[in-house]
Amino acid sequence: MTLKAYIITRSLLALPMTIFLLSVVFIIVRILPGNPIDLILGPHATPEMKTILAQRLGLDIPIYLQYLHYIAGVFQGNLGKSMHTGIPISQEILQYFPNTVVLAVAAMFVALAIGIPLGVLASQRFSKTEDIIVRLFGATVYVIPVFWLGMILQLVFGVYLRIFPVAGIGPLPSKSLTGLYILDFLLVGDLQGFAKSISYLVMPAFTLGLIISGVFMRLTRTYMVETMRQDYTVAAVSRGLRKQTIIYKYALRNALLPLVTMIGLEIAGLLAGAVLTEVTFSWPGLGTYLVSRIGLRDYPAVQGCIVFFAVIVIVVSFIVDLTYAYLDPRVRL
Amino acid sequence: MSSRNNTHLLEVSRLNVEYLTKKGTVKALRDVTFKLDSGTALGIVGESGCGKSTLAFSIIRCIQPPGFITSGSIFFDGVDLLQLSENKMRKMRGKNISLIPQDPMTSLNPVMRVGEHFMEMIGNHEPHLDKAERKKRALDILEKLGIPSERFKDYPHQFSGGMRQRVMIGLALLLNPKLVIADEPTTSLDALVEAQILELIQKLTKELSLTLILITHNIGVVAEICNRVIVMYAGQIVEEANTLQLFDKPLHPYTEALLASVPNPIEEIKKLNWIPGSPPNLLNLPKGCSFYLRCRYAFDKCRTTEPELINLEERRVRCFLYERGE
Amino acid sequence: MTTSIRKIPAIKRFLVGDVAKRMVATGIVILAFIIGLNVLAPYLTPNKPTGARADGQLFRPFQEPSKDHIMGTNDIGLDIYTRVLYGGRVPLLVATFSTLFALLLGVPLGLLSGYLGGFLDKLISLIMDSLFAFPGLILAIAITAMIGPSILNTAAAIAVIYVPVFFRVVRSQVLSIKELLYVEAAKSIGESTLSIVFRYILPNTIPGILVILSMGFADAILIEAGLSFIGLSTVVPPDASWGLDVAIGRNYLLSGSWWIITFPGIMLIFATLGFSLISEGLNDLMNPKLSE
Amino acid sequence: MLLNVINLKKYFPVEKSFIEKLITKTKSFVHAVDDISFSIRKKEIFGLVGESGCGKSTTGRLCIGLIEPTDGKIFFDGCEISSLAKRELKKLRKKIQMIFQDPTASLNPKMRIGEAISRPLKIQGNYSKQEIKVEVLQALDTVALTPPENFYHRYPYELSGGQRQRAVIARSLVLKPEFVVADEPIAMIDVSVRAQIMDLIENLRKGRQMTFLLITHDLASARYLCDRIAIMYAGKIVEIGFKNELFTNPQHPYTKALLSAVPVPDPKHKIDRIIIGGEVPSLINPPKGCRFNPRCPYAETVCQTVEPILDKVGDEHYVACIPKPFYKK
Repeated sequence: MTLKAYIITRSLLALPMTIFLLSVVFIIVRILPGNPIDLILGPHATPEMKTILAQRLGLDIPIYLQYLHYIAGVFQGNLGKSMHTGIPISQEILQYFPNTVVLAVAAMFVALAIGIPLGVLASQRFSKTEDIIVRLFGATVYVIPVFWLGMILQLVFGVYLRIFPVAGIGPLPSKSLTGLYILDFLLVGDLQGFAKSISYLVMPAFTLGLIISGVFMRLTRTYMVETMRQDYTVAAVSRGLRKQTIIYKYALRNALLPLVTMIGLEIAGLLAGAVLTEVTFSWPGLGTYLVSRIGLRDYPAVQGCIVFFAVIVIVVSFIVDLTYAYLDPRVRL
Repeated sequence: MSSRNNTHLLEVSRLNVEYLTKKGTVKALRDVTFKLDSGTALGIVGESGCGKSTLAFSIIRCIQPPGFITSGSIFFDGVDLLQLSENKMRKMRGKNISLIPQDPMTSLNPVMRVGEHFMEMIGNHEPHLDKAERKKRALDILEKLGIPSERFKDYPHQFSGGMRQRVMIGLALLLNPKLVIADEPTTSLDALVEAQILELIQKLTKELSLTLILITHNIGVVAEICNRVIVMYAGQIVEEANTLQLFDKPLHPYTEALLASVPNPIEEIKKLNWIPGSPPNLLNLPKGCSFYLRCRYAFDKCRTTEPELINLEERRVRCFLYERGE
Repeated sequence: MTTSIRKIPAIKRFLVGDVAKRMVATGIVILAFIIGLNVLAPYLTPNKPTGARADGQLFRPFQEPSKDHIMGTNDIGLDIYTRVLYGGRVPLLVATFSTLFALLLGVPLGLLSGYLGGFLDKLISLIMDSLFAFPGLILAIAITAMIGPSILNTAAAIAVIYVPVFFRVVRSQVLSIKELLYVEAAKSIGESTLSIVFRYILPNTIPGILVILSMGFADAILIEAGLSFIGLSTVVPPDASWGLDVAIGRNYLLSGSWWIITFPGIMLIFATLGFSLISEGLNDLMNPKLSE
Repeated sequence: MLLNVINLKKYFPVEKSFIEKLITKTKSFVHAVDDISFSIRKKEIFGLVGESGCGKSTTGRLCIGLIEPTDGKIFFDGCEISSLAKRELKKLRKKIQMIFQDPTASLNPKMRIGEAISRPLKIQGNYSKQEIKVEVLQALDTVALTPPENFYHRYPYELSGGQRQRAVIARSLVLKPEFVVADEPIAMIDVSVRAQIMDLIENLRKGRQMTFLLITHDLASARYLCDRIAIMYAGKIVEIGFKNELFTNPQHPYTKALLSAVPVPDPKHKIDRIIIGGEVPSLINPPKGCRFNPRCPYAETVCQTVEPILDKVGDEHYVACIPKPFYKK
């Protein structure tokens, strides 16, 4: 298959995926037992109040029409208005989302920086003490609840040692240029502000990154152990190539191919972890937004948020698949 | 650094290799001892699991854990390979001793162009050569192997099996090594392509006057290419002889039975022999001769005592039948 | 002088290659310990998790760990040691139900889809892949937020995340087993489709299912705790649950009451570690490439 | 004739992605078996020889009704296999069985040997538990897995390669079939026990009057075991004949090359080898005319356009080659 055909196939697949996920969200919000109107108004509401709210939420029309309106709305970028603030939800999301991106990217960086080298180390010391230690470490970080780790770090580095701020995102730049505040600091030239905001970023990014790193560690190790035993690696050893060449050009380069796919799948884990991390560190991102709106019973906002996550996941996995196709000459052709 | 003067290119003595597995220690090679002169084409034959591939990988010191060389020496050109530092040994591989692997389909790095393999190999062992010179040498060898130079930029998956094995042979011969070890080089190829590759190996062996160790389970391939043969069974050498001698009059009961069990395509065979039972479990070797249970000549002593390799004129055999004075 | 000759020490011969088995064994021991604590809780502490001492009184709140309260007391004056002992019941129940739900749905779907192939397989796979790609916790949040948390509801929400995991693993195993010669041999002797699926394919997928099952337990415990943390707790205070207790402790973090979050958190980690060690070890045992 | 294969074809559709289906309208096929005909006599061991991918295994699977032919007919004892309904096919399994190449892979690792061998009986029904056990033990005994009680409760991994293949053969014997398709039965077995399996097949033919279709790439063992041999190349039969005629007087350039390519276990024998360049063609777009023409040293222009058909050149000796260079000599 040519890369072009691959891209087209993959993008055509993304569409039914999106529609399916949107439908899942719809089912969850509209069809599952637990009527939002009852949840919002509580047990003592009068029928009139219910009717008015149903009208406001667009719940008074037949269910299939609700579904069509909803799908059409999403494709037009219209996620409805918040019941709490009255502001269009898409607008609110776009305000919080860049902060989640900053956290997620930083955490991914931490995860890869910890996971891949340790995975390579473990594979090179296969079955030896280092390997076992790395594996236990990987198994342990995987099972630590991310919010618990965050709180312990807050206690140690925030409350007792006072090295990093306990929570929050820190000061924001004077001007918003790209939406990503951390880039804006650099663009504005405010290095002090940049340094300060990094100090706020360190703990949440490390918390989330460490948790995610366990997966990368394990996968890197597994794939490296496999590629180190492949005939082409053994043949390379028998040709007397340097150890570094063999590890990086033969084993790691081939191990990275499946790893790229896994990185794509881990985006989901990263976003899920980001919700909890954001809440823990009071980070004004999409996760905090979602959780606060759940507390406020702002159902349109909750729904919009989840739809947005779905779209992000589909877009990211699409990009990752293309990267894979580009990296593997057997697909590239 | 231990070294000594001798006339043999390769001198393996008392080589023992073990694999640690969950079920116990597998004795893959037991006291393997042989000498190889320059210009010889030595065939090492035996069934799967007899240790022939382990021997090939031991000589280039590429035994991966859980396998370990537990004792012995391998003198190559007067130097004991087992006493070299890893870095010195690495420089021997590919330059002085090279290996043609078994399965060409999987032996090239799938994400690297074929040409890169050659350039990298020269760059690694002869870093003083500049890029143009490297390329020239690579293209020279490709030409010798009948691979068109425009395929230099292709990826391995664009090559057929036969072409890939040519590439592997090219990589093995690129730096004019003194010893080439071919580990079942044609097992995974189809008959007509196998014929091409065997022809090519024979031609190059003559042209470049190579010293060759050919590992195979195919007795026909040995008969055709090699002038000396070692027969292995259960991790040991059971017989060594010139090819003509061996096929003419096999001494070891295993060799005899093995030769009698192989059908010959050019003559009508009335009856083939087969060896009852199966090779011993290397985890739990029986006392005495390891072929004892399957041997039609076995007597009491074979059960209790392990035979040594006995030197006869020009050949060796590990069997009590040939003990002098008995 | 260097040498590449290695004498293999006797101890190494003895210890070789059972890292995977030891991981599984350690996991089982940890789990047995945790489950034991939860079952034997009434005998290990005189106090009640939700109320009180024998005389119905609460303790003084915010006590640091001491001889009387080895893990301290919480914000309303309950003994944390007692709550830790009792607090595993809810997450373990939720995990059990959710993995069972997911198993019962995911495995048959995977078998069906993988063995039959064709359009049905493409459709189910697309649905499952979409679900799989979606961040599990967020899906669980959405579902529990809508249907309200309770042991069964939360378990169902978590099961939705794990159905595609079972599905994918079983399906990919079926796809590879289906191509194996023994399945073709079974066809050649006239085995029926049902018999092939249940006699030849299913038994060979079980090791893979076990790996996912134990991983599913670990993840379910973590997700239940995560839901508790953001206010979608399966039980309401003063009922005990590790996740809930950590969530409550967050409010008193800045005042330095470290013990409120630390002990239930450690229990959470221990329980999930037990399952994840089992999963990791089993994975090694079934993948001979990765073990020596 | 026990088995008659007439103009048999099997084309496998090439798996395409959704988008490729949109872009190109034409479907492409792997022409695995392309119009072959042969017959096998009762009590005969008929060899089907060729390199990997020549369609010989597909032919074997077609002959036992494991896959359906694209075109053509297969008659077993007068009844057409491909037209049979499922129930009739099940009855036919009593008479036709198959042995596969890899004994390790053809046994379910989670099923004990006794259970595996008893499955064919259980599927057919009409056997009591007692009978089944007796039959299974007897089958184990026939293949020299003795004492049979020892092997009955073992799992496949507890057996050696040769023993596993004998267990597989026992499974194919337990219904006392008339015809067995053996697909490379010795390819994955140690050299020293190969002859044992071959002898077992020979004894079954003699003792039980069984008929075999032996699929192999190994000419030497085909010569040892078979009565008649068909040589396949790229989905076609290029030559059929009695084995001695075929080995001493090969007609097709491919047969000739194949015979000369086999290494002979005799150092005194000097081979006059015919080296054929190139590799087996893709069966998606096989060469026009004779499939061997791009590699054939004797090819003429006519070979590029006209597809040769099997032509009688001697006593039951047929060859599909237009120039017939050797025959004319």
